Amino acid sequence: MKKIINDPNEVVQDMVQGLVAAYPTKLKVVPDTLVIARQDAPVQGKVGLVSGGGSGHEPAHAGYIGKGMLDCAVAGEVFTSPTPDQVLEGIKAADGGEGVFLVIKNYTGDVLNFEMAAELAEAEGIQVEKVIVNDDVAVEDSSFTTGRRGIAGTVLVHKIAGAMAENGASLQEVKRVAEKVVANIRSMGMALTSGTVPAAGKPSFQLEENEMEIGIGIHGEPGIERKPIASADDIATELVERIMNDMEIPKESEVAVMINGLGATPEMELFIVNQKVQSILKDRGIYVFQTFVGEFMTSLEMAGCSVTLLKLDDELKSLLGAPSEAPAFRI
Amino acid sequence: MKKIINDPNEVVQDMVQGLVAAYPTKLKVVPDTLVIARQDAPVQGKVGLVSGGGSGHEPAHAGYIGKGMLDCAVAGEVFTSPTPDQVLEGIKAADGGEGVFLVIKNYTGDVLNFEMAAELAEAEGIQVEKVIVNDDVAVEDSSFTTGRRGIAGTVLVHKIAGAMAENGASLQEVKRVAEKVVANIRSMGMALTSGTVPAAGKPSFQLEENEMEIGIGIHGEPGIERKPIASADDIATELVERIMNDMEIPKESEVAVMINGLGATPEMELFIVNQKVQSILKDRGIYVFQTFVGEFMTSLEMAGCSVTLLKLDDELKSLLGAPSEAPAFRI
Amino acid sequence: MRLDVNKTIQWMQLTNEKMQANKDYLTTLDQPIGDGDHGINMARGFQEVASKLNESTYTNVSDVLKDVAMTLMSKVGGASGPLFGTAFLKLSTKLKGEESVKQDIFGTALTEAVNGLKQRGKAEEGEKTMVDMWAPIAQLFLEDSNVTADTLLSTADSALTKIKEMTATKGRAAYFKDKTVGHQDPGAASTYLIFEALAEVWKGDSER
Amino acid sequence: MRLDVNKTIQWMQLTNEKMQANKDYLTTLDQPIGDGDHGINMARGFQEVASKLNESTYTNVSDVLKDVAMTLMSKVGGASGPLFGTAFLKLSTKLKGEESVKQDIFGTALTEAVNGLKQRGKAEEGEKTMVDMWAPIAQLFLEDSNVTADTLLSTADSALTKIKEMTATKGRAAYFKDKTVGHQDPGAASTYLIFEALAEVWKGDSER
Ligand SMILES: Nc1ncnc2c1ncn2[C@@H]1O[C@H](COP(=O)(O)OP(=O)(O)O)[C@@H](O)[C@H]1O
Ligand SMILES: Nc1ncnc2c1ncn2[C@@H]1O[C@H](COP(=O)(O)OP(=O)(O)O)[C@@H](O)[C@H]1O
Ligand SMILES: [Mg+2]
Ligand SMILES: [Mg+2]
Ligand SMILES: [Mg+2]
Ligand SMILES: [Mg+2]
Repeated sequence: MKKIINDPNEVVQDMVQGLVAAYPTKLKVVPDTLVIARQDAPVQGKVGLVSGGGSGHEPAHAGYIGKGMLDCAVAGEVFTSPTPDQVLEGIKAADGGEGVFLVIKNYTGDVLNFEMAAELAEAEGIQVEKVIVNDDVAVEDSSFTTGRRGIAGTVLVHKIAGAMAENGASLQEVKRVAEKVVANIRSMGMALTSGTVPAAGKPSFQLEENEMEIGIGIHGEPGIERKPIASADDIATELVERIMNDMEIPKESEVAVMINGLGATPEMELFIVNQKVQSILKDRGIYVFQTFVGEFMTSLEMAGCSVTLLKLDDELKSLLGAPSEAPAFRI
Repeated sequence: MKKIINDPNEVVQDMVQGLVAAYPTKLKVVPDTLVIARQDAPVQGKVGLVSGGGSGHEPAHAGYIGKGMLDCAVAGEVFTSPTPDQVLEGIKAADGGEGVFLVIKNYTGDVLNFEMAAELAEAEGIQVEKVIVNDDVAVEDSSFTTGRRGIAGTVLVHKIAGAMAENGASLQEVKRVAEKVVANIRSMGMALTSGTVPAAGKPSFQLEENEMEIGIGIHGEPGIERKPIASADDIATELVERIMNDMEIPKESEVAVMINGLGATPEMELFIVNQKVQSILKDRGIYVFQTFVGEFMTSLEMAGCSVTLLKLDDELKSLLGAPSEAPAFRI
Repeated sequence: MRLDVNKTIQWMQLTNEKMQANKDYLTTLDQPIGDGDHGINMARGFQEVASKLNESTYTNVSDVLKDVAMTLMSKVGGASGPLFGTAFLKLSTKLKGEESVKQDIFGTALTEAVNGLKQRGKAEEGEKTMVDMWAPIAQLFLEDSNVTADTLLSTADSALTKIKEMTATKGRAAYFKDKTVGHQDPGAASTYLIFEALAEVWKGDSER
Repeated sequence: MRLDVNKTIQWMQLTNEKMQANKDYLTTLDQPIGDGDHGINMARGFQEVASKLNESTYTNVSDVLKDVAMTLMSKVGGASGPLFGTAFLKLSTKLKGEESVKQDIFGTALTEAVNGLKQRGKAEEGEKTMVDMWAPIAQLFLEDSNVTADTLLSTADSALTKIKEMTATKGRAAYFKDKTVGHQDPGAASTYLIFEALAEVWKGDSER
């Protein structure tokens, strides 16, 4: 394992300290927790926005804290969802009297811990609503199983729900718009290599020198298929087609595109993928309202990428384009 | 070689297409070149700012194009400086009548090609000035040799010279402030793994499973020492100390800090390094005006990081904090 | 068996020893069909449980189990943390007021725990989760009026054998679908350790 | 030897063949003490030179060499592109008006090329660069009134031997310091190919 760390069991603590030290005027840590909040949180009179989950997906989620996006992010151990008491601290830190909205990625652990925190918060008189993001089309969408995973699309839920909250919307309005995003967003990823959880010390899985995995999750969960590495154009085509088979995007629609790097993939390669994604959309008569290329939801040092498409209407467009002061998502 | 690319000989072309497709309202390509420019370039009445170099260092340099930073970036082949005719196209595209300023990293190839381009531009009646960035303290500073390399600190030269030009300063004033930055900026990097040039198909160098290299350059040029991997705290300490041995930073000074990822290093690790860098500076009574953590000057998918310190005065502080609309450097 | 404060504490301390001893084993189970953190999570959680019980004094079983529940809830994380937390919280609630817990009331409390687990995790029996270990044990205590350490162990053993052959449809393992058949469920394996500890405490009791 | 338009074109076409044949070899030289692109750069550049010369017609040596210079300048990149470009541009300038180039004027032109190189790259002799190949050859043409293909080759050979043992202090190789001793300089090796091609064109000439 080659990593620039101190104690592998303390990486999350060290990271949170280093994060807040980088943006001391923007962020603060809730004392004795791994909860990071806007310096001015709780913002009175505004719905509070809280997200979080296991660490190892940086800049998710603490990088998305700031005016126009999240109020708080709760950091769990690497790839392990945070506990309800920590999430409760996040909810309290975000509560400005208008209720708190939770953005949860659809993993059993995240859902359980955040839901329990919501119950605890409600017991303390804080109104809580939530949305569960499940944008990963690599997984069958069945109500009998765990269902689809939440991946990079989650960041656009933060963005749009955050803009709505910043506009002074009510908890119910924030929920409505967040659910609209979830209904219209789809993602799919692929990987060339595995990341290594620091405390585990060895890669989570193995891919052969000439192999890639299509549909992989951000913790290395299995995807759709392992096969020989294809060209960037073929990879982009497969990801986009699987997304569009799942969600119809009619001609003349407007979409947002996110090309997300999983950690070790150079930006050069993300732009090469973007080139093909844009040309496919153009060929299908779909308009691109805005494109995001970079690392938004990583998986430690996994090499690979994901593509996200979000179908937009006028409301979503204006919220997506609204200002954000989050360090990892400046608009 | 595991890469998401099409033809390894066409990666730069594909990347430039994908980049401009991502930001169609902000960037444009000068037809039949690998020169990327602000959509509104040349900006009349403003000194034009041009940088560039070999590709593989993304987001450097095209990500730094935008109001408040560069007007143009010239992309060479991977790790190969662009040719004078390409740089000349960049100079022409940036020339708004007040002259053009070149930010050049100190590598023989870059210096030669940019200087020849400057001569060609002057022959066409365009006034050209330049600064050569050599912030890498890993290399001996000797006028008898090639001298120090330009690495991540270059980005802060773009930022500050860009703000100066945007303020309407003259070519000589832009040069003065750029030289001030170069005089006060120092960097040093380290790596855990090598990147792979797509056309070469195999890693540029080899490090053992337990080995790191201190002082490595952004093309894998040799550094100061290969030795067993140390803790993040020890690495941060060594990088900062080597910088401070080279440039005195008295107590009560104000500095900007950049913690730069070389490509494959997770942001988590960069924040862990930042944590230690900030605490060393604090212990020495040095104030941090602003911190930048992320990937600013990469080396393909090299794992590793660099630390940059820039000593600030009031002028540099106000220019550093001025707005920038560059996609990879929003302020 | 009758569970009093001391026995309950012994039970939890022995469980902690088993979690530490089986940390790597549980993590290994969680690698092929999960994310390889279950042993780390359980060892961290029960370590904290042991410290908590050491530094406090208790007058009834319910309070012990409440502290176990709250500690697991706030230290384990992941899917298993809230689930074990819920199970122990239900035990604690149901056993409130009992100074020395008899078998029948323990069976009712375990049934409450199973209901709590199912509600929390939305898993039914047969989905290859810890539910498939808790449920048959609760049933044993409800239906057999004379449970012994040995019948407890043999019930747990046969549950383990069945679970291994199931296909996961809940939790992280569900993404691995058919590939889960033939692999043991880590949460069921850690639940097994909890009841193995109970049986051993119980045996030590009858041997005395 | 006398260099006319045809000979000059032959010289450059043969150089291109050599660059293609030695592409991997030159890159291999550039790996331990550089960044491993010299063969790729030179092969790309001379390929373009060959195409350019094929598709144009020339009436004098200077024009041929000017196109060579401009093509190398705009297609090679890196350190070597502007350097070879400068060298050939100086040759072109100095040979302007010469229909058939004699040895002495060729010597003067080469000396100009060396001066141009030095000025452009700020390298002196002895710094383990292509200058250490161009300079002794220019000197040979200046000082020996009867240069032959063989003296040209032997001068180039002995330069190569010396360069290998030098320590690089200019260009990318300078970062490798003492480690460059015993490694051949890639730019000197590609310059060798250029003059080897000249010698062979010349030999073919005298054999006819
Ligand atoms: N919905 C569920 N209901 C009951 N038990 C579950 C459920 N989901 C997961 N589990 C249990 O949790 C165990 C995994 O726990 P752990 O590895 O600690 O959490 P995570 O899956 O979040 O990494 C599984 O082996 C299974 O027994
Ligand atoms: N300052 C200099 N003066 C003369 N020749 C130089 C100088 N710097 C480098 N060279 C030559 O250029 C060669 C390297 O060329 P190349 O690999 O194509 O460029 P780069 O070093 O930019 O990758 C060296 O082998 C050396 O002969
Ligand atoms: Mg987990
Ligand atoms: Mg090069
Ligand atoms: Mg797990
Ligand atoms: Mg080279």
